[in-house]
Amino acid sequence: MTDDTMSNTAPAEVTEPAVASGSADQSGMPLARVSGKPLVDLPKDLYIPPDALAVFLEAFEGPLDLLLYLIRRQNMNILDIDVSEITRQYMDYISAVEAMRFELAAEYLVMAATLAEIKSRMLLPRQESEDDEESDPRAELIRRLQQYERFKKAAEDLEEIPRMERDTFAGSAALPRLPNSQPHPEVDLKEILYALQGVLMRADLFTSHHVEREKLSTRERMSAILSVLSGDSFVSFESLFTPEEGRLGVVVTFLATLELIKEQLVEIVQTEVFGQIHLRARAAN
Amino acid sequence: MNEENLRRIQAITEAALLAAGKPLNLDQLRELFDEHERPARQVMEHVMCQLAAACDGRGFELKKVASGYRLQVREEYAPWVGRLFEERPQRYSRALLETLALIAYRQPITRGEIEEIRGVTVSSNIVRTLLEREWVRVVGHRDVPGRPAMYATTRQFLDYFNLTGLDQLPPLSEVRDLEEIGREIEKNMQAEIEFEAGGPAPEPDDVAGDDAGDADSADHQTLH
Amino acid sequence: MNEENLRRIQAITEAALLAAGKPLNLDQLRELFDEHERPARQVMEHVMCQLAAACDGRGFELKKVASGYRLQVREEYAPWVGRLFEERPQRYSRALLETLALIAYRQPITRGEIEEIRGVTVSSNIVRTLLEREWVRVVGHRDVPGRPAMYATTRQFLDYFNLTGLDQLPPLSEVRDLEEIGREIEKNMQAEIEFEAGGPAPEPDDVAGDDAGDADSADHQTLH
Repeated sequence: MTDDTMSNTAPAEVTEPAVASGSADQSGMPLARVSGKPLVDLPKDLYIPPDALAVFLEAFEGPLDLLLYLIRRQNMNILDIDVSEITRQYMDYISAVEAMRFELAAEYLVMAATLAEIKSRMLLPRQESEDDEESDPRAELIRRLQQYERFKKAAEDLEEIPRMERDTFAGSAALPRLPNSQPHPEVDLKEILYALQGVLMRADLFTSHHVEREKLSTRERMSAILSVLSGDSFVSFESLFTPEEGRLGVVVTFLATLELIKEQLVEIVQTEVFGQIHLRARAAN
Repeated sequence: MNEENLRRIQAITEAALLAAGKPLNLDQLRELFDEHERPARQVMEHVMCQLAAACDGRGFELKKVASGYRLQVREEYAPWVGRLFEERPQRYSRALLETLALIAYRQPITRGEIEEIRGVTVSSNIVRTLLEREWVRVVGHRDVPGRPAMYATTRQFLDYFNLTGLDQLPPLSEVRDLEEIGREIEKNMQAEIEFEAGGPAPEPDDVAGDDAGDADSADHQTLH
Repeated sequence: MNEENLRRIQAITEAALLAAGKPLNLDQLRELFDEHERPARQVMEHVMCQLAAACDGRGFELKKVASGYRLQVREEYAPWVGRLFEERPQRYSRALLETLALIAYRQPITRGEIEEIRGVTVSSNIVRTLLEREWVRVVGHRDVPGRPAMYATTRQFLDYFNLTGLDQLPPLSEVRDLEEIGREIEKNMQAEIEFEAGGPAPEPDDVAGDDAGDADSADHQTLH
C-alpha cells in the first residue's frame, strides 16, 4: 500500500497544477467548439522528469484514472471529450513510460488501442442517417469514464467518513471482579442412554450380566442405605425400613441390604440371639 | 418504572457497554437482566436517550452503529487520544478504497465486475485485506462460468465507519444517461455547424442541463 | 487556567483513559498535550479529582492503581456485566456421559469398576465435574485396598432428568435397541456443529431490527 501516500501528491508534483474538477465547469469554455480548433489554450507539451515517471504511474489507478486526470487538467467536460487531444496526451505518457522500460499494465495498452480506434472513427465522415446514440464512437468511453469517476468519488467520500482508530476510539473500562457463572451444559437423557449403549457394546455386558428393572431399584436403595450408613456409628436394621413404602419397599430394602452384605460393603452385628441387628459401612472403619 | 430504577438500568447499560468495548444491541443489553427485572424495549430505548444525554460535555459519546450502541471517544478529542498509540492510524490505498466503495454501493458484486468498472485488475491482496478485516464477505457465487464469488459488505464494515446502515453512505454522484449524452452530443454538433454557419449559439446550460431521465438515479435516490 | 480549559482537559483525560484500556499515570496523560498547552502536575491532579467526582452515579468509576489511573466498571454492576462474558456451555464428552451412565445403572460403583467396564481410565476431571454438578456423590468406600470411593447418583440427577426414581430409567435390555435414539442424537450434534461453524453471521436479526438497513444483507434490497 505504498501508492496511497503518493496518490495525493504525485500528479501535482510532476506536472503543472491540476485544475480542480470543481472549477472545470462550462463557464470558461467557449460557447461553441470547432473540431480540431478548440477556443481554449492547449496546455504546453508535457514534460515528465524520468525518475518521476514510475511514481507518476503509481499515482494512477489505471487507464481510466489517467484519462480522467488528463481530461480534468484540460478543463474538459467528460461529456465533450476532445478525443484527438486526449489520445495524443495519453500516448505521450505511454510512450514515455515505455521508453523508460517501466512495466506497464496491459490495461493501459488496451486503452491506447481503444482511443486510437475512437479517434479514427471520429475522423470518418459522419453518416447522418444512422441512429445517433449508437453512432458516436465516444459513447462507450464516456460511459466508462463517468462510471469510474463516480466510484472514485465514492472512495474519496469513504475516506472522509469518521472511522474507528483514526477519528474515534471504542471506549472500554477495566472490569471489576466478575461472578464466576459458567453455565452447565445441557444433557438429554437419551444421550446418556446412547453413551451407555456404547459402553455395553464394548464391554459385552449384554451377555455376562442380567440387569433387571427390579435390580435397578435395588441398586438405588443400596446407595440410599449406604448414605444412611455414611457415619462411623451403627444404625439399627429396622430404621432402614420405611413402612409407608409398603411391602414392595420393604422387600427392596431387604434385597438391597442382602446385596450390600454380599458385596461386603456393610458389616452386620447382632449381639444376642433375636436381639437388635445393627449395620454400619465397612469403609467407615 | 420509577426514576431510581431507570437510573440503575442506565448505569448498568453504561457499565456493560464499557465492559464490552464493542457495540451491543438493545436485546443484548436487555438479556443482561433477569427475566423478572428485564426492561421492555421501549424502556430500554428511553434509557439509551437518557444515556446519550448524560454523555454531554464528557470525553465520550453514545453512538448508534449497525451492530448496536457503542460508547466511543468524541471525534474532537481524537487528536489527543491518538497520541496514546505509537502507530499512526492505518491508511488505505485508493485501490482498496475504490474496491470497497464498489462493493458497498454495488453489492453483491464479483471481482470481475469491479475490474470492469475500475478498468484495472483488483489485486488478491486487496480482497484478502478486506476479507481479513471482515469488512466484506462472500455472499454467494454468480451463476456464470467460473462461478465467481460475489462480495458484500458486513456489519463490521458499517460499525467501523460509524454507520447504522448502507443508506447512510454518502450518495453516489449522478451518471448521465447515455441516450441523453447522445442527444446532447448531437445538439452540440448541430450548434457547431450553425456556429460555423453564423447561426445562434446554444445556451451553455443546455450542455450541462439537469437530467431528469437519469438511468442510475434509482440508486442515487435510495442512498439518501 | 479557566474553567472551560479545565473541563476540556478533563474530557480529554476521560477519553484517553477509555481508549487506552489500561492504566495511565499523570505524566502519560500530560504527554498527550502539546507543550504549550500541557497542564502542570497539580492541575492534572485537580482534574483527576474532578473526573472522579464526575463518575458519581454512573456505571464506572475512576480507580487509582499502582501504574496510574484507570476507569473501571463499578463492582456493584458485576452481576449484570458478567453475563456478557458467559460462554456458551460446552458439550459434555462421551467419556463423561458413559461414566455417568455407569454410575446410574451400576451404583454404588467405584472408579476402578467403571474403568474396568469402559476399558479406559476415567479422568479425575470427569469425576470432579459430575460431583460439582451434584449429579453424583460419594456414598461410601469399598473395603478393598486403597478404599476407593463408591459413587451413586443424587436426587438432583433424578430431578434434572425428570425421573422420580432410578427404576424409571429404561432397563438395560431396552438400551440395546437404541439405534433410533443414536441416529437422532447424531443428527442433533451435526446440526449444532453446523450452527456453531456458521460464523458471526447467525446473530439474531434484532441487531438490525431497530435499524433502517441491514448491513449483512447481500442484495440491493437493503439500499432501498
